[in-house]
Amino acid sequence: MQRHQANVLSNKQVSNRYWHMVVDISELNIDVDPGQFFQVRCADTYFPFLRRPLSVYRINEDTIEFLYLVKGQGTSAMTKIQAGQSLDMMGPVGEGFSLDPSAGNILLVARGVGVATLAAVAQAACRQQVKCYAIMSARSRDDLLAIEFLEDYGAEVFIVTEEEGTSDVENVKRIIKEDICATTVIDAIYTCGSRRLSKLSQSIANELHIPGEIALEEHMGCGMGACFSCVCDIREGDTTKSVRVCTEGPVFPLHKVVME
Amino acid sequence: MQRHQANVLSNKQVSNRYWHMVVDISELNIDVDPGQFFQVRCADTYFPFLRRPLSVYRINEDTIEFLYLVKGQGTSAMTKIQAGQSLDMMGPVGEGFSLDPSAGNILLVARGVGVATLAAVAQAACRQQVKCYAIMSARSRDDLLAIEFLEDYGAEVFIVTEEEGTSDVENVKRIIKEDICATTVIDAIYTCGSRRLSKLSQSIANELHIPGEIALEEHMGCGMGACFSCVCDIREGDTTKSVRVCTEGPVFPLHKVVME
Amino acid sequence: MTSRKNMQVIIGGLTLNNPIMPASGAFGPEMEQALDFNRLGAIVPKSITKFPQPGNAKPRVCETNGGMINSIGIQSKGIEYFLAHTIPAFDKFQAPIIASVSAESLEEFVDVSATLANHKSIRGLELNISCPNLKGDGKAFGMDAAITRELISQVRTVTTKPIIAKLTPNVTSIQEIAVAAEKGGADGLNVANTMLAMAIDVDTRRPLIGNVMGGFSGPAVKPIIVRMIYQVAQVSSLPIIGCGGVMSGRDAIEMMIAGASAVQVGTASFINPTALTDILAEIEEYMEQNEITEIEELIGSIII
Amino acid sequence: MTSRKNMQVIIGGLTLNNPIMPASGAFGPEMEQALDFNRLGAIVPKSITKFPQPGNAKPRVCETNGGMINSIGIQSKGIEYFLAHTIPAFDKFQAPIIASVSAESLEEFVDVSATLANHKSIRGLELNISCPNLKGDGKAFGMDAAITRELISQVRTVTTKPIIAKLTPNVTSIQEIAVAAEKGGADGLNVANTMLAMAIDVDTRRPLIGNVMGGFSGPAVKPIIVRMIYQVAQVSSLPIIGCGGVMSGRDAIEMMIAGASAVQVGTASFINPTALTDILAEIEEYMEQNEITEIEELIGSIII
Ligand SMILES: Cc1cc2nc3c(=O)[nH]c(=O)nc-3n(C[C@H](O)[C@H](O)[C@H](O)COP(=O)(O)OP(=O)(O)OC[C@H]3O[C@@H](n4cnc5c(N)ncnc54)[C@H](O)[C@@H]3O)c2cc1C
Ligand SMILES: Cc1cc2nc3c(=O)[nH]c(=O)nc-3n(C[C@H](O)[C@H](O)[C@H](O)COP(=O)(O)OP(=O)(O)OC[C@H]3O[C@@H](n4cnc5c(N)ncnc54)[C@H](O)[C@@H]3O)c2cc1C
Ligand SMILES: Cc1cc2nc3c(=O)[nH]c(=O)nc-3n(C[C@H](O)[C@H](O)[C@H](O)COP(=O)(O)O)c2cc1C
Ligand SMILES: Cc1cc2nc3c(=O)[nH]c(=O)nc-3n(C[C@H](O)[C@H](O)[C@H](O)COP(=O)(O)O)c2cc1C
Ligand code: FES
Ligand code: FES
Repeated sequence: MQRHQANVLSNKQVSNRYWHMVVDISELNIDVDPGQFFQVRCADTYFPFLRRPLSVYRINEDTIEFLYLVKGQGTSAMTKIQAGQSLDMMGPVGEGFSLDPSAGNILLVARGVGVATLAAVAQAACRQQVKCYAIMSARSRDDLLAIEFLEDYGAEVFIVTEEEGTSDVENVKRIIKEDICATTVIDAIYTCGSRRLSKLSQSIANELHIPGEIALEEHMGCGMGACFSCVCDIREGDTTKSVRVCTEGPVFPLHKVVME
Repeated sequence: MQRHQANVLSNKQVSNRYWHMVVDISELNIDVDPGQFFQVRCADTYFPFLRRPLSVYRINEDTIEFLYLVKGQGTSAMTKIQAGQSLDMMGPVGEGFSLDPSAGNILLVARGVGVATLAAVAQAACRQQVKCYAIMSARSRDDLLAIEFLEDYGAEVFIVTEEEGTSDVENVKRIIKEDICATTVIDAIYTCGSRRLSKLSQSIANELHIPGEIALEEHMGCGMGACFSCVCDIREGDTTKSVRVCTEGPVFPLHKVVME
Repeated sequence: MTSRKNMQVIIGGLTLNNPIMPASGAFGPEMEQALDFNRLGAIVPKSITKFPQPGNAKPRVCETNGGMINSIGIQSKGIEYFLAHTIPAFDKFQAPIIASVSAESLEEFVDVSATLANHKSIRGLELNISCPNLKGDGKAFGMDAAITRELISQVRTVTTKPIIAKLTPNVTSIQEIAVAAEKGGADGLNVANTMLAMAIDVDTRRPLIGNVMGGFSGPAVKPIIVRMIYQVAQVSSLPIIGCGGVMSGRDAIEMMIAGASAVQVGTASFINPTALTDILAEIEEYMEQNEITEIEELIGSIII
Repeated sequence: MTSRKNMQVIIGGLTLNNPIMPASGAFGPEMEQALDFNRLGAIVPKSITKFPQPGNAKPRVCETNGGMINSIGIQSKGIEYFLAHTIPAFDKFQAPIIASVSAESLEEFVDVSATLANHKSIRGLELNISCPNLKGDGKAFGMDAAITRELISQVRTVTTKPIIAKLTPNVTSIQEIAVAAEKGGADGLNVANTMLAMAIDVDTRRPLIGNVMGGFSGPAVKPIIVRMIYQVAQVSSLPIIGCGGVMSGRDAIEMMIAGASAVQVGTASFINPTALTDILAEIEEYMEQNEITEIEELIGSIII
């Protein structure tokens, strides 16, 4: 949980609402896992005041990448950062995804900017020669990002959007069950970005008796496990337990998460 | 007292502690007089929060120039503004200097950044073919700015500095009396930037029965005459009267000002 | 802006064309150069005292993170000058004038209020019972519920024009003071005046304000004021004027949602001289986007 | 840094190696990854309650201009877990541990304090009588002078270890509460906890904090806290721990000049995880530049 000043190599708008940033980590001496995140200082002012949590989207030898949705003050300010400037980021924070190298096929279920978190799983899966199937859900085609990256990683991508009327839970369920699981044995499910799709993923994982993982989002204060802003409940046997998303997560076993 | 977004043509460091900014006013439709100032927003954040008053240093056809000392938060932030960006400035504010076109010779007594305010007088004097004598006082030679500009305007410049041990009031008095007034009839005195030199100017103006003007500085809230942050006392016959430096000044008749 | 919007709000019987007005002390006739006064919901001049007063030691302002501290004191030319010059300067505009009164004693409050209320151009009174710059270590009338009630009920006897009590936020329970003001007969509550604050120059070890302490305003204080507006709205049925840290239309709307019927804008004008009318335009835009035609619908519309 | 500087300060009989310590609730064992705990003046864990408590509804934090609002509530694993796990985790460091106590009744305060004070590694108690997140619309024990005095005098009977009363800034007269705490037998005063505040999302019209209101911290509040430190220093001879909005060494020095003997740093660590030790280094640098060798010289050194 160190604070770093990383050199920004590029920061570009990639669609209507999304930006993409590449930072140099070659001098930082850090190991980053898929699912971990950084607490980013979006501007050198006291408004936005707090750091913003951003997952690592892609993890390369000398660089990491962020894919971010421009939502409010923080991410808007972040778009002002130019190549050559430095990014004040703290991390890597949290527990990332686990990927069983002996898995044959895995399924990613991402909604919206959730792809920013799951892309790193596809990347790791590709390296370990695990085949990825990916459901990518978004408002519109313009909001769908990283499809090509995922395909480069050998992922088979299924696109659903509101625009096309294909993103309802029933249809996603049908795709998973009929288009994917009918012909393929899925060994693990990974999800991020939508409560509805998380519930669906949870019930499918349960039904098929396969493990799954979910990356959660909560508003954060410290991002260091100190302040208990980011808690959520997870199941521990018969009871629930309060955990901090920033340090005990953001990735949790899918079956343990209590969907609110 | 309008707010303008002026295009910054250049913003450069000109000595150890001073910066110089040129902004384009060709589209603004404003008339600026020597001694008037602008309320400058040094950065687009809430810290620095307030605007900063800066005199116009030079007034050209299409541009105005600021000469500023980097002192605290505000002026430091101002150094970050780059050519091509815009400067949020409100003004021109206040009552400037008056210059009698029939004057033969005038004397400027400036200390430190006071030259930023008096240079515009020299510029106006030159245009009206009034001859300027100028005492320029500063900590060191490095802190002495605009000497060449003043000389270009035909001013005869006398330099005094702490560094050289020449800036004490007695010596300045000697220069004015022996080096300048012994051979020249001074028709008006203008001063800015030092309480000690203002007192001296006041007493010389008094002694020689010549008019004088002084540009005052006070901490400002609104810069629009509304808040009464910037008051000072001036003499009105036998009593004193409270005036606002921002709107009733910053330039006042030298003999009226109550030196604190 | 296409659809017709009703921006009118009512404060103690006074109908305002819109809810945006200047905060006392951060507004003056000079601002006409930058601002169209006819578009203001009301005009609130600097607090006036009975006799001329010199104001406080300098420096009178300093800045802090996201705000400023002032200790102008009530520099005033006295009520005679005020009626002869200040009121006429504002009278030509469409917006009703609400005169802000400051005084050092209860009697003086009554006295000044009576004189002001007699003037036909003065449509309402705002009693500044909260100025932290008076003698006595920042204490103010508005820090005591009993004194607040007594003061307002006495002023009530000398006028039927709307009385707005400007409360101080420097209290344990603003609700208690609000209720006292209501019982005393106030027609509206201003929530609130400045927070008492202080800053020190660590190089000189001297206070940055000549008067040592001063009133803290600006965006930094807004979350405290929003909380107080919400609290007061729970216990009082009087219309509330929100005041403290409004810089944008969204800030003003936030206060209205919390329970304010109108909003005063002070410090924002120092940063942006057209803040008052810009804020009004931003509110109209928000209403347009959210298909709100009656601004009153916003008041107290918080969803808990 | 060449000359030798004495950074020691004394708080109620406890000698600290330096005046900089974390603020309760904004610090935890996990921060060891970023920070050298041995360089802290003291260690102040999150407030502890007798029994486990779940904490408040979400969202628990939101940001404002120059600050943040939190309403964590005292999420706590209870005193047993605290003594079994939290204290040992901090015990290996050189800095003395000051335990922060929170409770819902006077009896519980006494009870928890007695148990904590019995633990040899706990060197002092900070009584959080000011948490605005308890039930009852943000009310706290520390809003009432008589209750404050009674509470502290009862805790006084169960321990001779230093007792620090953490005051709330949400009061009309912090001086009055400070004097009450002193009379009750406190050894030091923390000035202060968070300001009660609120923010509303104007798009949803809902509070940005699940619990509606919360505690406001960060640089925005500093001028209010500096004022209170100064006010308390005028009426009480107890050592003061300044707390609220310290982001830099100069902020900490400002509080010391106003009258604080030590300074707590909370929110700053969220922005900069090494804020605590960076601030210490900045103080040392200031002392070097100003040729100050004894940090105690700064305390209350304001020039009026
Ligand atoms: C572990 C984790 C990883 C994330 N990874 C990504 C990513 O890779 N790409 C991406 O675009 N977004 C990601 N998010 C969401 C991202 O943090 C928010 O979109 C961002 O903080 C919004 O900030 P803002 O100032 O633009 O919006 P505002 O709405 O103005 O933010 C106001 C406050 O709310 C918080 N907030 C708002 N939305 C969220 C949210 N969804 N989660 C947590 N805090 C929030 C902000 O941090 C800030 O404190 C992630 C969130 C978490 C918790
Ligand atoms: C009418 C007028 C014209 C001026 N013209 C020039 C000029 O042309 N060039 C130049 O370098 N300086 C000029 N000054 C001084 C300049 O305004 C201050 O140096 C500047 O405000 C300092 O801001 P800062 O944030 O860098 O310093 P800080 O010390 O951090 O400022 C803190 C606060 O104090 C105020 N302040 C500090 N010093 C002064 C001062 N001398 N006068 C008024 N307010 C002050 C600031 O405005 C700010 O509000 C002028 C001042 C006035 C009143
Ligand atoms: C320079 C200045 C002078 C003020 N003078 C007065 C005053 O005379 N009477 C009064 O009731 N309030 C006075 N105030 C307080 C404002 O009316 C307002 O309550 C406060 O500034 C908070 O609002 P803001 O954050 O929008 O500025 C003054 C504020 C400032 C900044
Ligand atoms: C997330 C958070 C949790 C807090 N929890 C506690 C607490 O448990 N007990 C307490 O006495 N103060 C608590 N506080 C208040 C801080 O200790 C401190 O008084 C306040 O934040 C002001 O200091 P700062 O501006 O340096 O953060 C908390 C503050 C924050 C931001
Ligand atoms: S953000 Fe502070 S504990 Fe997770
Ligand atoms: S700065 Fe406000 S009156 Fe001069």
